[in-house]
Amino acid sequence: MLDVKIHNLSLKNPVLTASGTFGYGEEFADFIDLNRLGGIIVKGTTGSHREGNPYPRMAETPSGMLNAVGLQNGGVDKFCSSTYHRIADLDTNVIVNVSGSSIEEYCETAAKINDLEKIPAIELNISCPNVKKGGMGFGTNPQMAAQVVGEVRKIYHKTLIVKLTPNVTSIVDIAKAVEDAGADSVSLINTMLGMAVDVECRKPVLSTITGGLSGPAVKPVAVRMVWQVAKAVKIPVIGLGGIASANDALEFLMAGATAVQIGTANFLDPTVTIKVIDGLQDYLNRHNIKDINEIIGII
Amino acid sequence: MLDVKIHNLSLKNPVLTASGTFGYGEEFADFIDLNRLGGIIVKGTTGSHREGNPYPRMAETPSGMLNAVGLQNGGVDKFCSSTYHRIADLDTNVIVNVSGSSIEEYCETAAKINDLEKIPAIELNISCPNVKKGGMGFGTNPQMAAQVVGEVRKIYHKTLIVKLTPNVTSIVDIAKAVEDAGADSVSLINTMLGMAVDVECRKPVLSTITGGLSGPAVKPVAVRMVWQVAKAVKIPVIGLGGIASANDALEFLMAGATAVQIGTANFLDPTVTIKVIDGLQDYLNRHNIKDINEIIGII
Amino acid sequence: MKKHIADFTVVDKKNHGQHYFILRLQSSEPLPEILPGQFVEVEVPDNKEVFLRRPISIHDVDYNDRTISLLVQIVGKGTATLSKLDTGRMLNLVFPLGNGFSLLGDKPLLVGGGAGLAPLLYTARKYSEKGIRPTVLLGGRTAELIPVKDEFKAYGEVFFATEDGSLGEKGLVTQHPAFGLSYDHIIICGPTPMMKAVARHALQNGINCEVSLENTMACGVGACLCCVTKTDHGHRCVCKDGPVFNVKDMKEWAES
Amino acid sequence: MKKHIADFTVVDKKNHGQHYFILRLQSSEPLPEILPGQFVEVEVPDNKEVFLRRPISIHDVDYNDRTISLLVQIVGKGTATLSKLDTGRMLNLVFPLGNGFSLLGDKPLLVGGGAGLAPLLYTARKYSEKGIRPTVLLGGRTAELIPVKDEFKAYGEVFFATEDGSLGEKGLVTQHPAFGLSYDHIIICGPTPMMKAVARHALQNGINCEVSLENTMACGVGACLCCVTKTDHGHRCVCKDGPVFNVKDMKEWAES
Ligand SMILES: Cc1cc2nc3c(=O)[nH]c(=O)nc-3n(C[C@H](O)[C@H](O)[C@H](O)COP(=O)(O)OP(=O)(O)OC[C@H]3O[C@@H](n4cnc5c(N)ncnc54)[C@H](O)[C@@H]3O)c2cc1C
Ligand SMILES: Cc1cc2nc3c(=O)[nH]c(=O)nc-3n(C[C@H](O)[C@H](O)[C@H](O)COP(=O)(O)OP(=O)(O)OC[C@H]3O[C@@H](n4cnc5c(N)ncnc54)[C@H](O)[C@@H]3O)c2cc1C
Ligand SMILES: Cc1cc2nc3c(=O)[nH]c(=O)nc-3n(C[C@H](O)[C@H](O)[C@H](O)COP(=O)(O)O)c2cc1C
Ligand SMILES: Cc1cc2nc3c(=O)[nH]c(=O)nc-3n(C[C@H](O)[C@H](O)[C@H](O)COP(=O)(O)O)c2cc1C
Ligand code: FES
Ligand code: FES
Repeated sequence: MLDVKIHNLSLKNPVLTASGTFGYGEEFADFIDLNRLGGIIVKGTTGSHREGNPYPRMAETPSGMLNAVGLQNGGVDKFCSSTYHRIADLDTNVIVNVSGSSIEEYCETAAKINDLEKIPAIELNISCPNVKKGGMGFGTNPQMAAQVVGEVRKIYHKTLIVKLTPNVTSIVDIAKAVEDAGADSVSLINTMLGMAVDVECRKPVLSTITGGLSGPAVKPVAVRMVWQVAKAVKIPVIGLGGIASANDALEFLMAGATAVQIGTANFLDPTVTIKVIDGLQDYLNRHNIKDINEIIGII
Repeated sequence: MLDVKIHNLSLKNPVLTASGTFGYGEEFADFIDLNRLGGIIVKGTTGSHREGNPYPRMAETPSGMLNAVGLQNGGVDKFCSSTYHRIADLDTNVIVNVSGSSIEEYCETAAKINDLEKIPAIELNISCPNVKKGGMGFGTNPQMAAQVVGEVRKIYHKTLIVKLTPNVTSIVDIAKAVEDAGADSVSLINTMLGMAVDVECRKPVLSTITGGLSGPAVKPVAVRMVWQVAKAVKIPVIGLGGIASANDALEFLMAGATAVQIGTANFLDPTVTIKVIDGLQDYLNRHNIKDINEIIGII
Repeated sequence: MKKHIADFTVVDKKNHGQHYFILRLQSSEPLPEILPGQFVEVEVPDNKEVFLRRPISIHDVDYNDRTISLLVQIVGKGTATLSKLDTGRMLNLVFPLGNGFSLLGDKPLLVGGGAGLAPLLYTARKYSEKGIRPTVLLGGRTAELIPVKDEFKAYGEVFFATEDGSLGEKGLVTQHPAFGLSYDHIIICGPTPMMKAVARHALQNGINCEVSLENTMACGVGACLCCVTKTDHGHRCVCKDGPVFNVKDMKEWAES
Repeated sequence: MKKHIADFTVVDKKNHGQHYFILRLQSSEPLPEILPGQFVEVEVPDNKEVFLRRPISIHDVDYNDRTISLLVQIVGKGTATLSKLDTGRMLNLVFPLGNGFSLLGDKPLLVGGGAGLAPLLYTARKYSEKGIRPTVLLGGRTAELIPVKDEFKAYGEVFFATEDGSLGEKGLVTQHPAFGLSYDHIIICGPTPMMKAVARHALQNGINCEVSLENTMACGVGACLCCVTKTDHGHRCVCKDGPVFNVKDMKEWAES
């Protein structure tokens, strides 16, 4: 049995897709049956349309990549009026990643998503390293993190997941602060701030100089943070960062994550999510485990 | 011309070996001519003998590894009375990495090394994630970092390099604090705190649960931090984290590092340091650059 | 168009000069319909330094044989690894990706240079299957850097322009006499300066014109937004909205 | 002993049952002297998931042929990759590493199981070159899991113990009649429970005895201190102070 619960959210399995790496799901519909997923977390959505950062936005790194997309998206109104209707009827949890530059923007966006019947949860992204204002700023300071979560909590009445940045001295302090401020769950990690240099051109690869590191390279840091946070908070933890196989997902689950997200690995293999789901079931079968919840947090 | 200067230290080239990955140099003497190196930073040395952490101490990760050695070493007195005499006459800079659990221990050790004529510098390790007391604790708090550096500065009169941990929200704050406290140079990064799970055994791979991540996986984070710190401080920066080729070293130099260290890559290829040195010279030749200092901090 | 992921077998590999090679890849399944100008995302095996797939245009297609050909220029670690694959090896492809050329016009001109030739062969063939013989104008610094030449002759009239005069006219493609003739559609794929020069010419002369762009990619399917190009209407994904763009939406780009 | 780094050519690969294979690797240079019980650190090519080298014992050496043989058990990704290498491939080795067995005694017993057989063949040969025929006692769950058998007969007297009785005596090596005979030196390499049982027997009976340990390694040369084992005198590196340890320094380990 692969079912897990994140607050009021029932997932048919603990495998979600990570925001910004899976579009709105539609991009992968040719490769997999989206209804098999535990959930889809769509691209970061902001109060209004955003063009994002200039190209180049991507650099390949050892077992990973840097991105500097900068929250390009059509804005919440376009999501509500158009994208929502195309994906709302999927038989999986469609969750909106809510991003912004100010508390007002977070709240406005969250309020609009709150009205969408078939969106059971939002993931509040207080951790994007690729925007100048707000973004990661909120996620690196417990007081600011608590403030934005507290305000959003007042107007958002379904499952509120808060996504944390790893670029901090103590992720536990931030996690506890957002738990106290009313988060129903935390997801971690967002990307790590990194940089790559094109030594032939003698300049940074990315237009923004620094960007967000993701992929298998960050997995050990992500597992460590999930383990630390899961021990420190009572709300369920969603783990991500570098997951590319069922074994990777199991590392997070055993470290204390109730569910996981898959991001960058979708680029390498657009069917990876299904392989991970099947691999988890295989593991349970092989080890004679009835319920995946038995191994969650076993460490 | 590959010569660079770190405070009073003249290096024949910007390539040093990273503490804890190159033993005392002797372990690599069969493979390379140690005298060709810009410098050798020996294993972390503490006030007294340390047994380190229990086995297992190592986990392989994507493009990297975790270690939990925990500063196993014979202690400063053994270093002074025995190891020192075996390596002091190398025609390169032999630098001692000084570690500890208290300000007193750091100072005692530094004072003893200060008396060793042929050791021109120490690297103060306020960033080891693998010891329970002290270690990384000092390196994650600007006040504590400044305090330990200030005290060591009083009794250590040669080149004082301070090694920083990447496990912080703002590496710039720490770097500025230790600069103000009298450091002659900063080196970064030490390992990132990470974790790996053996999913078949359902337990952590390392005896200490968490350990330090190193290798190419961490390079983008290290380059970013070097770039941030080099812009913020006036003292020279020594860059490390994942360097395995001349191109990798050039990324750090262009981002602002005056010299670099090579750690984990020595395990993959014990001759890598020489290849990097030769590769840097090739790059200069290919691009018609006379002096490597011309490209340091070019970004 | 449905996208697929499948293993192909390398059935042939041929070097074209020092810098180029053509891989012929066979599928065990019948191929879906592929448009000229579409591309594949190929997984690079064995090389520990390559993390992402690499986008490569579809150079030619043989539906009977179930083969796709790729014309690849060796520019870095991934393409070098592909150049060393033995026949018999498996390669995993995500395909067909992107929009492809529109095949408009009765008198089309195809302009290409370097690896940019890659998508033009299948394009020329598709025109000729429609009964239209396109004019093909291929350029490069020297003859050596035009990896595929005679193959185009089956489908259209072919001209060459080389900067050193080693093949065809001496000079740039835009200086070639054939370039000045009248066309009702231009397709370009090549180095950016070549594409911009041709695009400006088309815009000035009101000729419908398509360019195929090559930004670095992560996902190849429009999900990550890493590969955007600035169009006159904002950022668009090269992998999904492109790689083919009509220059009438790229005026700013053409002038920059 | 000077350590080297060099490329070897895979000149032969033979499967021994499902789980084991022997690679014969040839150097272009004359081999340095290699002690029985020493090991190599082999770079695993092609596999993107393998980062570090893998330590493998030297199974046999042919100085005339300049070849080293490795007996490898497929247990994970690195060993699986090695098992698929074609002959003709290059493999990079750091070698010879570690201390090796001492070859003491006039009446030695060599005990091995599984991949632990690997270093014993060259050890037996070295004894026989000294004019001593060691007793060799090989154990495993079934005959299939004893990958090398007859090869030992050239150098000494060979006995087998299998838990299912499919070869030699039924039972553990310590239950084999030959185990109880009198020896003045015991060498063991195999699964930890086997090594500890033999070590305890040797300690109890005052027989000089060496074990070869297998901890995970990063550097292989004593630099990183990742591979330590707890000895009665504190942590020692398996790669440099070992892999061979005298059980008189490992009493705590043997009892644990
Ligand atoms: C839609 C599309 C179609 C393409 N079709 C072809 C083709 O048919 N034949 C062909 O030879 N090449 C084609 N390319 C370019 C090809 O993708 C790159 O040359 C290849 O990815 C380089 O990989 P590498 O590992 O060899 O180079 P790297 O070692 O990664 O880098 C070497 C150089 O190539 C550049 N580069 C790296 N990745 C890309 C990328 N994804 N796109 C563009 N430049 C890159 C880098 O900036 C660097 O300067 C196409 C690109 C796109 C986007
Ligand atoms: C001195 C020494 C000599 C050895 N000699 C031989 C030999 O002659 N033949 C042989 O088949 N094996 C030998 N081994 C064991 C061999 O090194 C491991 O089986 C191999 O490294 C596993 O690599 P892998 O990638 O296949 O496994 P992985 O996929 O990395 O892991 C699979 C399993 O193997 C274990 N493992 C991984 N690395 C090591 C390691 N370095 N040492 C021990 N266990 C490990 C893991 O904990 C895991 O349980 C020796 C080990 C040492 C230390
Ligand atoms: C191209 C790209 C775009 C991303 N966009 C977003 C985003 O809009 N919102 C967000 O919260 N995280 C975003 N992320 C972060 C991922 O959701 C995820 O936290 C991170 O990539 C680590 O997981 P991974 O290693 O599995 O990719 C993005 C990541 C990538 C690679
Ligand atoms: C096995 C091992 C032991 C280490 N021991 C020390 C140490 O004693 N003192 C120290 O300052 N850093 C130590 N480090 C950290 C390295 O010096 C270096 O900062 C880190 O590994 C990043 O560089 P790399 O990616 O090139 O290895 C150790 C690293 C490894 C892998
Ligand atoms: S490469 Fe991901 S959107 Fe184009
Ligand atoms: S493996 Fe590095 S000291 Fe043994």
